[in-house]
Amino acid sequence: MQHKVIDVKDVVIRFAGDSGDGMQLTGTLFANTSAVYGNSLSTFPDYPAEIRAPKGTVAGVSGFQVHVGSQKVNTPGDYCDMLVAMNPAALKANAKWLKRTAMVLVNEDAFDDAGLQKAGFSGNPFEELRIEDRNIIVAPITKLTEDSLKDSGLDLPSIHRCKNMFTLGMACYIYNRPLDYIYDYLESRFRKRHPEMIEPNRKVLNDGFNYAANIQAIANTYTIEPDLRERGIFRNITGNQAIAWGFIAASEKSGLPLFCGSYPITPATAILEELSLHKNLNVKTMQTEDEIAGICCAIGASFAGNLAVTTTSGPGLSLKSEALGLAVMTELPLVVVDVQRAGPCTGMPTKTEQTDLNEALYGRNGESPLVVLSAHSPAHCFDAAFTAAKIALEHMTPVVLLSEGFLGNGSEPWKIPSMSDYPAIKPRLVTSDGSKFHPFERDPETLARNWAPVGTPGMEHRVGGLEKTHAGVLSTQPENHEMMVRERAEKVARVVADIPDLQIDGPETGEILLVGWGGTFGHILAAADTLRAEGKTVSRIHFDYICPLPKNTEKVFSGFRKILVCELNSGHFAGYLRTRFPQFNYLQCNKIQGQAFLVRDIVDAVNNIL
Amino acid sequence: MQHKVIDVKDVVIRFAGDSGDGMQLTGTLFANTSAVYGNSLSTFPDYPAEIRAPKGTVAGVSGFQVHVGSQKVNTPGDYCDMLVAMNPAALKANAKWLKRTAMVLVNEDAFDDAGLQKAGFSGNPFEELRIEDRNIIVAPITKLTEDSLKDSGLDLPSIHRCKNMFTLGMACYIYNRPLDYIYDYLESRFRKRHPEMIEPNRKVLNDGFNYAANIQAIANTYTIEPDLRERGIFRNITGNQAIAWGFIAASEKSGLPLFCGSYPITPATAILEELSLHKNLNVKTMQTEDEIAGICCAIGASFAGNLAVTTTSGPGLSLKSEALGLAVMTELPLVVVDVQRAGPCTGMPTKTEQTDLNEALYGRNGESPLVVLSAHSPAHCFDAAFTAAKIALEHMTPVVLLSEGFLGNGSEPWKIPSMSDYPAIKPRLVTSDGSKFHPFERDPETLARNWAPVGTPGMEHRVGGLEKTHAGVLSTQPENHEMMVRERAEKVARVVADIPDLQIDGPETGEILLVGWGGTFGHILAAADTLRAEGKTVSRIHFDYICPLPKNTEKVFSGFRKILVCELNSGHFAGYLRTRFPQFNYLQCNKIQGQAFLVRDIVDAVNNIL
Amino acid sequence: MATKYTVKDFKSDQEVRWCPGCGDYSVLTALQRTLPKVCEEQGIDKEKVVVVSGIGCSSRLPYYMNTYGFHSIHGRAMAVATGIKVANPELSVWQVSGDGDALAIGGNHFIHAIRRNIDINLLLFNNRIYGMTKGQYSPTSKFGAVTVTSPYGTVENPFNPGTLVLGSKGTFFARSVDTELAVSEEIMLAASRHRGMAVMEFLTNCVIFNHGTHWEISGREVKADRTLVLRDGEKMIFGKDRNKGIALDGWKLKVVTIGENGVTEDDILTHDSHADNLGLQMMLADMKYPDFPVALGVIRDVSEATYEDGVRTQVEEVKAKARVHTVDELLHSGSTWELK
Amino acid sequence: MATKYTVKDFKSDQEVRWCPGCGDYSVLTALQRTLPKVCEEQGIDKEKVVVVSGIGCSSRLPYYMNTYGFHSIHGRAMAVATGIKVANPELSVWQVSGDGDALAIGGNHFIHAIRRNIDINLLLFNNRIYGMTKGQYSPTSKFGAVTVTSPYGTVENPFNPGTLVLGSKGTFFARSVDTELAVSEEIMLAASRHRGMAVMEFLTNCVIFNHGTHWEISGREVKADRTLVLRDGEKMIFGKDRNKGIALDGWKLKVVTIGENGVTEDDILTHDSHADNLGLQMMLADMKYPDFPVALGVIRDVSEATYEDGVRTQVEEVKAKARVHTVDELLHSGSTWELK
Ligand SMILES: Cc1ncc(C[n+]2csc(CCOP(=O)(O)OP(=O)(O)O)c2C)c(N)n1
Ligand SMILES: Cc1ncc(C[n+]2csc(CCOP(=O)(O)OP(=O)(O)O)c2C)c(N)n1
Ligand code: SF4
Ligand code: SF4
Ligand SMILES: [Mg+2]
Ligand SMILES: [Mg+2]
Repeated sequence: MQHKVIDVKDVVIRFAGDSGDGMQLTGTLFANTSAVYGNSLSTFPDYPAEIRAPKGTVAGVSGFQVHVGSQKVNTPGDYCDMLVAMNPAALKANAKWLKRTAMVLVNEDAFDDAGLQKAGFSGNPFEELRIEDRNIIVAPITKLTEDSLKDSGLDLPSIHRCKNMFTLGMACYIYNRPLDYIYDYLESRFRKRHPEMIEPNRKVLNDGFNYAANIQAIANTYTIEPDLRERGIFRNITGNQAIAWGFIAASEKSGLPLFCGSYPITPATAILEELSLHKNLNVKTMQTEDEIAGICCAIGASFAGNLAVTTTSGPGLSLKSEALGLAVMTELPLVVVDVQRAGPCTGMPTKTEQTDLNEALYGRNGESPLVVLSAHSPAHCFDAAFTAAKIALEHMTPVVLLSEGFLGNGSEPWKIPSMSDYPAIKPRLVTSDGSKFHPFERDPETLARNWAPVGTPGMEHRVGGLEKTHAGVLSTQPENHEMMVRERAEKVARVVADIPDLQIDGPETGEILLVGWGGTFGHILAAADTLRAEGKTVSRIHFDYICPLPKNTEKVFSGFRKILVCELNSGHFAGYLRTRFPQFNYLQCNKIQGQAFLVRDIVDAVNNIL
Repeated sequence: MQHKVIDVKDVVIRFAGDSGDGMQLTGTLFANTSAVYGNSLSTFPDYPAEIRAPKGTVAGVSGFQVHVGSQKVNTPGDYCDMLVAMNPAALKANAKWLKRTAMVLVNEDAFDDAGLQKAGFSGNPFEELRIEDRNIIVAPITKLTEDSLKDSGLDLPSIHRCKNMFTLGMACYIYNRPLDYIYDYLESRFRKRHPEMIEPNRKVLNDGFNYAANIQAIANTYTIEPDLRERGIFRNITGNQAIAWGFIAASEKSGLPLFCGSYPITPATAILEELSLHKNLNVKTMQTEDEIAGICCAIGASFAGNLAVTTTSGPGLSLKSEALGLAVMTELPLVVVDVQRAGPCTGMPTKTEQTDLNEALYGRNGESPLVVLSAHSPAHCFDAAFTAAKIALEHMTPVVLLSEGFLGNGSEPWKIPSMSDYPAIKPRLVTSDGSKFHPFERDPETLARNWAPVGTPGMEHRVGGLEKTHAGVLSTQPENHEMMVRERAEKVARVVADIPDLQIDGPETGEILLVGWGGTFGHILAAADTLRAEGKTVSRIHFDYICPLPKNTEKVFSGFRKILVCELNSGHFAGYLRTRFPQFNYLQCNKIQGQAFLVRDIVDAVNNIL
Repeated sequence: MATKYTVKDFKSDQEVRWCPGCGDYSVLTALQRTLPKVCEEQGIDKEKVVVVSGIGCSSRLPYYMNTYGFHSIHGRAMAVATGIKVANPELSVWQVSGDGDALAIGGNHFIHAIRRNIDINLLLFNNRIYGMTKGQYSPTSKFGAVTVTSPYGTVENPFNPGTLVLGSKGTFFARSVDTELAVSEEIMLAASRHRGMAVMEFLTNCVIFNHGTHWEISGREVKADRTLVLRDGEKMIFGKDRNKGIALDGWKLKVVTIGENGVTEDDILTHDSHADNLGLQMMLADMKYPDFPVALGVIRDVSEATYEDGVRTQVEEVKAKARVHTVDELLHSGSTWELK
Repeated sequence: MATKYTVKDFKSDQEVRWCPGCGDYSVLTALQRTLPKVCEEQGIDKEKVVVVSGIGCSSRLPYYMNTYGFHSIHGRAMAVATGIKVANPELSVWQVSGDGDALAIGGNHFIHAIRRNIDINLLLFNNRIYGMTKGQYSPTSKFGAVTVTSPYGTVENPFNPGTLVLGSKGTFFARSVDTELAVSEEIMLAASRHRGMAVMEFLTNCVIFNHGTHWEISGREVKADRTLVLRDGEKMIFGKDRNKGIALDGWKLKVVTIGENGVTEDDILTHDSHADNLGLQMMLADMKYPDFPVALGVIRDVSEATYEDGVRTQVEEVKAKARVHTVDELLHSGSTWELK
């Protein structure tokens, strides 16, 4: 048999193993190697719910999927071309994601009786899973790693910890990845604290690479050409990191210190963690006693003139409901980030979902309008956070920014922007002109009020949760209340002036319009591409701005016979659109499994309709 | 001039004075006298926001309006036929509610310079208010009361406290009310603790009555014939009291002890207060440290087998959001009462509104379906609470029952029902059959699960906020999650089987259908009557069941060209209907002033449309 | 460069709307009298003063102060005040809360702010009742209290705010009564000097719903015998005849009478609020009538690092060491690559 | 008529999913070993036992117990447990919470349940870290703790759960370490006998995110010198050589060595958890290494009326006096009138 090198457009690879097997790192290194090589990519880490579920069990499997393409890649991929399974449990948990043509690389040494039993196999695992027909490569990875390092002087546990490098080496051979990036990584990772680990890891990596080159089982290798369109300096970024950085950017652009008051909660915690690393950039973070304190501290910080944010996930958003109403009533700038996870209640904390939209829109007592935005990809989280802060500060309103576990933990290469390309942020700060400050007098155009933080001389005033007049005096006068209710709503509605029009991907009129918001962006885009490749004509829009909706929303909708709203919930956005533009008929494509869409889900839904 | 006795169909009287003037009592006695006489009536207390606002100021005015009719009266009335103003501030605050033909009775002694100034008058108050043309009766009520009691041996403050009885006597003369009920009241009120107060109060009442009979200024008196249709034993009941009693009734019918865990909040506190009086009827009440503890204690009590409720108002409902999700997830029976007040945030606590509907429907993270009911009159609160408890217990679901300040504080005569006319309540309690208990296995028809409270032998199981299988085992399996999400939603949807069809008031098809829910019932009904009296054909439906909606909703809507949804918010119910039945066009009639509708508001809205 | 202020500078144009005779008035007065002194002594400009409250009758106080004010939501004043102080440590932050606001719904923020030792002065208006909502019992209502929600009497122990503060690692606790204006001003001044969280409990009278609840100790006739004003360096002597005092009895306290059983002034304890005597100060805070006089004045006032200082210092240290100073630098920090 | 149970009766069929080496295992074991004794001694049937938890690694415990269990929401276990106990005072209610669950988000319910003295046994797993969310600091993390949310160290004081309990008027507080199974069982049994809220703090090890945090006092080599197991009637003696002890020093405590400076065993304090010695017990609970040994065992166990008894008694009293016994009677009570 002769080795062939086949050029492919894209591949999906899933690394899976025990929580301790280092699969997140392996996947990340493979992804970064590809990124540096110039490929487009999208990744999806799939953690277990437990910190360390029992070794070798299905519950303890940790996975990392990466989709590498020579052209723009939009999702981590539905099914995989190659699965690396470091133990039987990893195979079991992931077999259903194999393409018909997939390659499966397993660590033979882990497939002993004990291992098979822990994963719940009674016989031949490949037969039980009905994947005997796949291209299965069985390699004694543990043993080979031991051999490779027998002279290294390392103890056995340390040697075993290197076996992921063997796997990575094999994967790099199979996909013709250069190893330089990984060498660099090993250097910088170990240089300071464990220089003795550099060489062994390097060696195992190379040995894995060479082993793959030598065995018969691997018939062909693949190349994925670099994407030649994109030029510039890149970095990887997760959604959570991007949100943190977006706020820091808004802080710089507005000239205001950043204050974040939050309580840890999966999958939002990393935003607080990231922010707390950057005190050097005028950032103060407070891990508060609970979510309510988080938002209330932020509101206090806002009253004192900081750019104030609070970050959380579903259950925390619920707890913040009452205080969000306080921000609505006091008309102070505030951004609340909700990195959605599967609910209801505690639900499935490590799983993704879009089921908090209704709560973001409606989850407060009384008439409590506020701005709702969403992020559509890990890198877009940066812009979304920046914009959320800008709107909050310029329109004096709380803003809820919806992200998702899928975005927060997911990462993508990001072409580093220059801050000079970002717009100025102009907080509505005022100083005394000698007259009495009326806190709720409004800008005639935007209806935003002015902001006189505590400490501004001559501007002493009181704010609070009770209804007030423009002058800031308590009032239960019926007409005043009605006026204030309407003004607060109208103020939010007028944010529309700052919102870009929807861009239609595809023709402006036609049979079907695909509609999405948030993290389903890539999947819907890929579905549209797939459908077009199948010869269908579809158009597509994606909403980053949910409340208010872009100006041209109605016009866009009116161009289509069918509107299909795709979302990871029971139809929140579709329901919201019905309340706003009841004249259109909205079809729905929903999934509530704590999982992202498969491109297939959307394609099938469209094909069912057309 | 000769006294004439004029028979009228109905009258609206508003008693207004300083918080300390006893106007709530005066109004209540007038109302009860009329009820006992056989009239139909509706009342509306209008408290100031402060406990004791400064004496004589507009902020400190306390009012009580009563609408008395010889036929069914549905609202407290828009404008009044008679205003009793115990001081200038009371006149000022209420002048706008006078009919053109209204009589105004003022206490001359309070209209001295100091009094006028405190109320902010600079000249003649009647001119300033442009009400010189009304029938103004100026009586030196303070002086007359002093005269009446100068031999009573009471000190001056005690004498002054009797002046409301003088006013009441006058009102009773003018409207030909018998005094017996008031005599009885004075007896029972003072017999035990202050028997020395019975006679003076009686005397002042009579003197007021006689004074009115003797003065020239009162040209005519009025009679309102008793409503001859209704027979039986009656009592007065406020909405809050009725909710408390409805729960006690459900407790008796279900055979379960009642547990109420609540935190005080206006205007819901009286429910907790009322319940805490009735420990004799198997009621336990806990005033918890906050609203979250209130609902969580209730959830705990439910797990232990009690009929569990928690009562609150808007800000408290917000705080309960997360825990409501826990009740959704654990599928435990629970009723949450929200006596709505004007929001957002703290808003205007003593004012009424219907602005929590969206929060009740949508205010939780994740897919959190639950049952939403509403009460439509003070007395209906009894049935609504009973039904809410019945649904919760029989369908194993949390139920949110929406009331309003207007209902909670308002009262109406209520024909006392017999508990034998109420249906049985059958909690889904189970005992062990020896097999392992699977807590989330469902009744095939209703999808309700079974209930094995702690202490049931052999049925040990675990519930909680994480997603589980039918067997009660933790699961993050995508298909299981989707199934459970759908089943929880379907379970709520199937409550529809227990819900009566909508009854149309008026023709089943036509030009316009008036739609309402909650405490706007009487106003919409009265508006429909008014419109019919004007020669228009209108139909009307009222929703007590909001989620799920009654079976025939769609059918009813389809009979009308125009659907006008009337509510005291920005259009929550209309929006909700758009998501459910997007095929219809919903017109809106909204008011957000912290005030009930005027019948006029609705009549005008309809006339604008027709 | 704080100007000299007078009481009037701190009065707003809003009419005070508490019930006539409400104990809250006198605490307001004490605050308005103390702030000019505080500002002068500590060089604070009026616009740096902010009064934060929750919800309740007492929480209406910010409207009556001509300073920045935040009338927040029930129970959350402590958190709002914390955010303000951390955002701008220059500010002089005063919080006003009722016993319900601070200790019922707000209990968690209360103990955490104390633990963090953030420099906020908290005026806790303890009328042992919910005034605003018309007379329900509160977490400080006496055992057995009959109220609208406890028609047959409560069955739960009240908090003693003092022991709760000390148990939460509080660095400052003081107590006064609405009727003791001078003591109130004294403890407010001490609180303003204290760096860190300063809790001041004011025993206030709710004339409408809990009239006279504190009179058994604060009534004009009895107060000399039933209260003890603690002052540093002074003996813990009280009583109409100034002949009673607090002495140590093993590891407990006892009331002794000078001249009886050979007791002399030397046996009486001398107060030291600045010493870190948790056990003793706990016992002093816990003294209850009828066994003991109730302690007024500053019970504990010890010095510890404040939270906002910690935050500020850390930010400065990190800044000093940092190599990244702009967002552009941040974006290019760490691992990047170039595609040409 | 409680049957005799064995450890196995309390083990559920669910696989325990804590990290290998997690300190939580041993507390689970202690509980499973203690419950059969409790049931036998106190005549409790297994179905009367309920374990309630919040959210956190430790809060997964109910799944591993073959009893009724409620894995509620973060911070609210105390409130859920309270509702269960009030609804049915017959039940034996055990609560499990982490330091974050009980003392961060759940702090308010914690202090109020203590104040009410409701009969719940709370197992507080104090690993001084948020385990479940992967290693953020908690309200018991040491000052300066470096964690993912405090990369430059925390700047806030930790709570001492013991002083917080005592400051909240707690009637029972005990402490153990995960490695001291016998002490753990001992305090669980004592807690089960105590009527009212019993808080047991377990110093547990989080091998992943806070490995060894308690070892400076509980390590095999040092524990004899750095911990002191308190037992009623026993002298407070500790140390490898059993020659160190706790003595009174004015109103403070001090460590003394028997045989040095004329110190004899008589100078050493004798423990009495049942005495109402708030000041002393506060100081004992507050003892910290390196100045003092950390106190283990039952520090305070005093008797007071319980909340659920109060509720029950009141209901009975009201029932006994009531003239209204049915809803029909209720509806006709008070003022009614008839229209004929
Ligand atoms: C979230 C929420 N729950 C309840 C209330 C109702 N409420 C307002 S003030 C108050 C308690 C007032 O008591 P306290 O704090 O002691 O203040 P006081 O009126 O006695 O000064 C309550 C329960 C509210 N406004 N918000
Ligand atoms: C309302 C809410 N906020 C935050 C979280 C996230 N969360 C889960 S467990 C936890 C803290 C766990 O720490 P601890 O209570 O000490 O338990 P441990 O894991 O250390 O045993 C947090 C913050 C949540 N589940 N719910
Ligand atoms: S109700 Fe009580 S606390 Fe409130 S203002 Fe009146 S007297 Fe003061
Ligand atoms: S993360 Fe820590 S606390 Fe959680 S199970 Fe693992 S060792 Fe235990
Ligand atoms: Mg109070
Ligand atoms: Mg912990």
